Amino acid sequence: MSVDIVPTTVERARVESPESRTQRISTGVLITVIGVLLLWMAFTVDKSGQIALSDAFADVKLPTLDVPGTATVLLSALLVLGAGVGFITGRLSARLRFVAGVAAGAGVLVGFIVWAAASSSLPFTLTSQLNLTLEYATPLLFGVLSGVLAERAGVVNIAIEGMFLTAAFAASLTFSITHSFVAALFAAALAGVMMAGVLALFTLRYLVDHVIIGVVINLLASGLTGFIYQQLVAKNLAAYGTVQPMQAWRVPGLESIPFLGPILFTQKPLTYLGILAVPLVWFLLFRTTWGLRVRSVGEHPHAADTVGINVVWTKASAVLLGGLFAGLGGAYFTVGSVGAFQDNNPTAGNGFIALAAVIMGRWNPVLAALMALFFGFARALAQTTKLMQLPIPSDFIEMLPYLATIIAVAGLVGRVRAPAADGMHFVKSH
Amino acid sequence: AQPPSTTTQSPAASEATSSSASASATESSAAPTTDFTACMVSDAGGFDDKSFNETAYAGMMRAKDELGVQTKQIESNAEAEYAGNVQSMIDANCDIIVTVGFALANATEAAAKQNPEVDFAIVDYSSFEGVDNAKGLIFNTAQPAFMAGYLAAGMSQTGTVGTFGGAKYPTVTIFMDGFAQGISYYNEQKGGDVKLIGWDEAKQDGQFVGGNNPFGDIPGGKNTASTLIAQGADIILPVAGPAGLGALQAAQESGGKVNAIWVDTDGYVSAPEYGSTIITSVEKGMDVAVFEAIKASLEGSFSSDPYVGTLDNDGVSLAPFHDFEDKVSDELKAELEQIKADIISGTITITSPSQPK
Amino acid sequence: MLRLRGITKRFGSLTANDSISIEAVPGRIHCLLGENGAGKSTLMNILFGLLEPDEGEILLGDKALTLTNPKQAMAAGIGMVHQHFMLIPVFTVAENMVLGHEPGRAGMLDLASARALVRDLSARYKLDVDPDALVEDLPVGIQQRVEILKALAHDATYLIFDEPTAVLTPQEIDELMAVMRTLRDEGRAIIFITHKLREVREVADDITVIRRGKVVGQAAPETSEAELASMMVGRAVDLKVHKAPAQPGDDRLVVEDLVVASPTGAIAVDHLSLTVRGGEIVCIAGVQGNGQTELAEALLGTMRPLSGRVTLDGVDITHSKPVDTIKAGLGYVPEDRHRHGFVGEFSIAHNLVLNNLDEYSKFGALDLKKIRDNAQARIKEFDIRHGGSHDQEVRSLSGGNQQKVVLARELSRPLSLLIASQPTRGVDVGAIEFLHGRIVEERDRGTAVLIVSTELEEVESLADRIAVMYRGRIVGIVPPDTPRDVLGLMMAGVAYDEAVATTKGAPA
Amino acid sequence: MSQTTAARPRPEWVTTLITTVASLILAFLVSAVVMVVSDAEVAATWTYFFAQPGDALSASWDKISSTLYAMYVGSLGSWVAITNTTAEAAPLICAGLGVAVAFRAGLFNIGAQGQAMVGALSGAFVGFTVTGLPLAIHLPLVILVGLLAGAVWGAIVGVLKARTGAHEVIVTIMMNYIAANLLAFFMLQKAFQAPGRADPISPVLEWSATMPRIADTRLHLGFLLALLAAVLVWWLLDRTKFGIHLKAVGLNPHAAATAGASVSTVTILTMGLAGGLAGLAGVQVVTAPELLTGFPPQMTGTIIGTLGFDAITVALLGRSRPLGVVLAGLLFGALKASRRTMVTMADTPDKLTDLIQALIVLFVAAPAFVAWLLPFLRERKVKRASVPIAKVAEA
Ligand SMILES: Nc1ncnc2c1ncn2[C@@H]1O[C@H](COP(=O)(O)OP(=O)(O)OP(=O)(O)O)[C@@H](O)[C@H]1O
Ligand SMILES: Nc1ncnc2c1ncn2[C@@H]1O[C@H](COP(=O)(O)OP(=O)(O)OP(=O)(O)O)[C@@H](O)[C@H]1O
Ligand SMILES: [Mg+2]
Ligand SMILES: [Mg+2]
Repeated sequence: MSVDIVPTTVERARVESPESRTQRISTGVLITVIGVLLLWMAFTVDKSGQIALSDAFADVKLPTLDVPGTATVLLSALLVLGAGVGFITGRLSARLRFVAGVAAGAGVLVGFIVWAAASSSLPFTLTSQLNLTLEYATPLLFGVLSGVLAERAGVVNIAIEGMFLTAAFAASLTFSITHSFVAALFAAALAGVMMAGVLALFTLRYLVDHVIIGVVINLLASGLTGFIYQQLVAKNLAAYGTVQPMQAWRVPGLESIPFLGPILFTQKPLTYLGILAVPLVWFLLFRTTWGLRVRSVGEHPHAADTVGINVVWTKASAVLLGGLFAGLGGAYFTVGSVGAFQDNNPTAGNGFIALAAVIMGRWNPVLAALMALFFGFARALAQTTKLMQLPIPSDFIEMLPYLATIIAVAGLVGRVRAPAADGMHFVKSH
Repeated sequence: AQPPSTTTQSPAASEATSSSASASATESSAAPTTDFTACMVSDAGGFDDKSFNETAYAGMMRAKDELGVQTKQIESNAEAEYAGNVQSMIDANCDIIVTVGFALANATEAAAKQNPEVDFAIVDYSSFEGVDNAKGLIFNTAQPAFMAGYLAAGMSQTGTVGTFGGAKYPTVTIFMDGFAQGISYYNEQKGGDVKLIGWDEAKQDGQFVGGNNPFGDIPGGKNTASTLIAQGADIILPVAGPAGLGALQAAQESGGKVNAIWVDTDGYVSAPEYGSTIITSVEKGMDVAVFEAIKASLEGSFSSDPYVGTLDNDGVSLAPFHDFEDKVSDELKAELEQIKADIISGTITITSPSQPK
Repeated sequence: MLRLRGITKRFGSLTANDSISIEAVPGRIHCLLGENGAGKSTLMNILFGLLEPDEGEILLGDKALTLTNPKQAMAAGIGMVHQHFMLIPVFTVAENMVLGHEPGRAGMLDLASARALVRDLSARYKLDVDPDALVEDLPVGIQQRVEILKALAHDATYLIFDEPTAVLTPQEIDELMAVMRTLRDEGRAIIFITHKLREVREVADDITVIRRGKVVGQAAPETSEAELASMMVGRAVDLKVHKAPAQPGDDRLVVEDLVVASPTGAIAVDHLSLTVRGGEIVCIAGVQGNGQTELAEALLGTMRPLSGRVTLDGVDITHSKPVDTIKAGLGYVPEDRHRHGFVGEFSIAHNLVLNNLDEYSKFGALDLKKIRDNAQARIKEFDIRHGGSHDQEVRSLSGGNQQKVVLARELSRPLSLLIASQPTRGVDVGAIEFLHGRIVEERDRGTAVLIVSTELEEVESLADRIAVMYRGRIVGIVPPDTPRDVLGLMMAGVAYDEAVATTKGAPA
Repeated sequence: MSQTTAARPRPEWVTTLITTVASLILAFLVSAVVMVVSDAEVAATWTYFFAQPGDALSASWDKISSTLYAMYVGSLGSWVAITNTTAEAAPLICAGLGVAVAFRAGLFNIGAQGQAMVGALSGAFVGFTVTGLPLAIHLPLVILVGLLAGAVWGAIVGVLKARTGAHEVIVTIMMNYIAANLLAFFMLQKAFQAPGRADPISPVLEWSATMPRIADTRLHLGFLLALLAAVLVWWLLDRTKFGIHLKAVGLNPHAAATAGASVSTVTILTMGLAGGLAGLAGVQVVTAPELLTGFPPQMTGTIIGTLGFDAITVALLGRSRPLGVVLAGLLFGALKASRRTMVTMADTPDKLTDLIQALIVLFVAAPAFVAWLLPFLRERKVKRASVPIAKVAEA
């Protein structure tokens, strides 16, 4: 019997590679720059900031917090600066660095919000901010799940936008005819699945480039919905274009919890569904046989093939399930929030933002959902603070979510590793 | 870029416009009695914008029904299409071409100069100097908005009222200026302290839906209204076209705590599903102006003098209170009548940089 | 007994298998021999249900099997270790092991029993693996172990091993041979594919030789290596490299205390020092994954060293980018030619000048005529076999010819240092003869030559000095005539003296 | 003898040509079906098809033929119509080249929209603020400024990608939004507004900053510039070292790096180039004179329309090859030019062109699908002389 001299795993000294060093330092510089900015902002305010914990018309009124302006912003700035310097010097262990990152994030948020409140005669309305976050994030949550499912199976999904649009239209049309939310959601899901079917058919069966087919689906969705809207719906709005949007559903009992009730338990059914779908998809992907197979075909389809997995159908099933979620997300743009379909690009690029969240969330449903929430939060922050007459032109405040995203991907997320066979075609051959 | 104004479509008009919204050039089916053709070019919003393109369109439809003229129309999808679209209407042998929106001014002016035999009218833009076949149709909406401001200040329970616009265009901010001055006037007269959020008259800056599609973004309008409501505004004046519908939804969801004042047309008629939240509307009679321009052209009495809608000539007005008839006190009603008279007589002067000169 | 009868498989006009019949008998090891592209893997893929034959049948006992899917093959008691790893790098060993046959109820994944399965199997066959390790973190030898366990997981009676030894150390190969013998003695049938004739002679009970898709004969295990080689290729092959003794000149490449980390931060090259003189060939021997790749990339400049110093002819190139090291006279044949060697979609002509474009440009514009002339000359010189024109895409060439394109590019300009990693991997015997000759010629021109290879045969026949690398360090520098056992132990990290002592103590 | 000729496989370009033509025809056919089905009046005639088939057929035929005729009139029907097509095509070609160049380097540039916006804004600004220059100086200056602005906007993405690894798809999407907001902001600044107006609309560009045109047509210098840009891009990609490196980075970045190309430099320069081309497209939009007015449309916040997204389609249809982009740009330019007549002459919603565009790209991209739909296009089964090389993922 020979001696076992080969170690089972490679254990080698780990050091910081030049790549991660560059990454760490650029992150540090970025955080420091933001810290310096906050520091300067601290001295532009001369009064305290008011943070309202409940909306003006809430049933239960909570007190409005009075936060010292300069002091709080200054403190946040120092926190952020500390974290930035910590990154730059490289003195922090990996775990401490994570803590510092989180602290910097919190510092930026608190600092900015207090600065905004202190710069304005109006209070910062926290409840409304968080409510809006969910409002913006709901369709993104669904979109993100659609992206994660398809891409985990190795199919690049830039067609989320097209799925949204078709589903939004289908939901609006169906509701106008049937006056039933269930029917509308069903139609939306079906529309999403059909668009996903086109994606699956052309990438898996006809081996068309995933990006091309994605762009085509988006264009097709816009052409089809637009044309049918003009030909059919617009000619009889009463019959095909009247929708009473979904109302919030209060979770009995829980809705009266102060602060949390009006945020977490007074939402549209679709929002609850979106939030619940995230752990569901996580569970499907990481705790079921199907999920293991989906991930395997996205990483190494040939390996999956050699153990007898039907690669094409596994991929297709993931893409189609993704289509179902995208369909529900699409419904949010019409029956879920504002009513009838309007022929003016109602999905407004949300599909692309969902795609960005998928990448930022490293193809993990939970992380990607958090990114969707982050994005919703940033947009909500722009919305909430626009009203407060800050000394920044409102067009710049509106850039906030997009700038924040760029900073996040450039500074914090960096290089990400997609599923290894993402975008590749599978041809049975060995 | 799509100027102000809002929804609107009376049920009757909606019958008429039902075929409208198709982006199509429809030959009138209502047996035209003359071969006079009236034509219209929309701006980037399109005729189905439930907003001012659609209101202007309704004016042309009325001309079709009442005067028996033939009609044609074309939608613009982007700025770069304006000139070409106006050209295509000239090619279609129109007798009068109505262009909707300030952005079409240059194209309209050039077309008018090159085609002296055709009449032109442009909504939201004054007449061109030295061009005698083009008529500007403009509206001093600051006047009824002033009344609306006074009314809102008088009706507010919280002492805070709000407004927001689609985008910061003069045709939008003129409403907001008038509204703001109406509130100030109320505070002055009654020693009140009603606050306006969403528009800072002095800085000429405020709350706008913004984005790529400011007048069509209903969720944007709703969220904008929500932030105003969160700050305590209980009466909201959305000046954002269909995006303003979002504000009506937000008001409706408040369960009667928040109400709205609509603009452009009588919202109680054009958006009846939200009637219970609409106190009144600041009406901008684009349909009337367009109708009158077409009629004048048909009858040969067309002139290039600009049409300026005012309280005096009923080109702009404050709509009836409908469901709020009983909730507005008689005293307030009387004061509003007085204000109207004072504005017409010049006793009250409204200043707004966006006002037609 | 499992029999393949008259199997024919065509890919377009290429007949990969031409009416092949072989059988797998329980209790025997059947070796399949054949040069690259002979059709061995194709035949095995048919047997495993991955490909469907155009003609012929598969018989289990006397029942005909229709295999359209590996599932059916596995159900029939067939297991396979594939030539290329069929493992999912980001999955754990346990996940890889159960993929496709996951334990658990109602679609739930039961990882606990997957882990138990791994532990059971590794205890049973004495192949130790950690069920929770991520496959990508494992050295290739262990990954191969996982593959073997995967094939054994279903208690297969018929086992196919398609070139499992290509990535193993001599010790690991011995270990595998032992496992194979155990399996045979348990009464299983094994089909074993390898290019290493030594192994064939060691374990085979039956030998079948395939050439160009046809069975060309059977051989007994006692047949000599030279005989087997000529059966495979169809002509006599000279397996020896002929070269004069080296005439080493001045130090050209000097590496001092070099440290290189992989992007994940693992130290791949650990304070390594090495000198290569002009006119000599230094071979770096070692098991794949011991820092050879990183060393080569750091010398080229695609990886940034953390510390240390590299000079080429006295010029510091430690932090130079590839564009500069190439200008300084570095010729580089990468280990993974598909990934690093060429752009498959580019023509032969363009690939031949890819790293030397300035030479082939006039005022910023490419000199197409010069590029064409160069292509014609190189194609002739290196006997690059192509489908008709130098405009052909390189990806449509066979592996051996692709490698010739890369070598032709590097050897067609004056060099001070040639680094070649696995220069003949996957190249057929005839081409190896030629390429080795060219490398020796380059040495004789006074170029410093550094060869990285995991093939001991190649190392032995090319090297003037052998540097054995283990975990990022040079374990020792030894002469080319060092015994294989000693090299094998050194490749596992044992120092030279100790290795000599061990092999003396326990003669193999 | 004839037997052997029949067995010879078709040259590749013939196959490509056949499938492309078939795709175009199919796209129009499918659109025609959608047109008939969704038109309530025409669809109604089909409900009594069996009673009076003539009605359904003639109604459908009227609908289809009038639309096709209108499209012909709008895009090719007259000299002016043809120049309308070229005028619509010019910015599509430029922006399409921007997307295509990035594609060739393996970068998915969704940002042509934003790049064109900044190009248009800065070009227009120089066009209406700078006065008194002769055309020979002013116009090139406008073009240069717009091109540079677009290039900078694109290069930012390249730098972020090269330095931090930020995914270009995310960054370009975000840069589009930022450009739109910037544009909205600037259009509200006095310096950008027409004198005496507070509307977000710019002054008319100086005469000297307008593309010269052939009188009474829309054929202007910009179209020639677009063709020139295509030739330059072709030359750069196929005839220069940079082009080889760019394509190598797109096809196999590892091999490119090993061969001495700097992947980050190539990424930055390519995104700069892509942005510059999209910026040029933006300049085209704001400097191309209108038939009616003789001067370009005034700058506004949404003047770019959906140019940047159409550009992606153009690049995809053109297979990222300069010649392909020119042809695809002309085709889509013709479709765009025909929108107006479709509405005024045939009462067909102009959204139909979106549908046709999508279908064309779909069919062209999926030759296997077209062959399945139209089996007679398939080559007769012959033993191929050459082995087809399918792209097989290396295990
Ligand atoms: N899917 C396929 N399509 C076309 N040709 C193929 C395909 N698979 C294999 N071939 C070709 O068939 C021939 C036989 O290949 P095979 O992999 O069976 O060879 P092999 O004997 O296993 O060689 P090696 O020793 O290199 O592993 C080769 O020329 C190969 O290129
Ligand atoms: N998937 C495939 N499809 C079509 N033809 C192929 C395929 N793979 C290989 N070929 C063709 O088969 C022939 C042999 O290729 P192959 O790569 O197997 O050669 P080889 O000498 O065995 O090289 P290697 O040892 O690297 O596999 C070549 O002409 C090649 O073009
Ligand atoms: Mg082979
Ligand atoms: Mg093989």
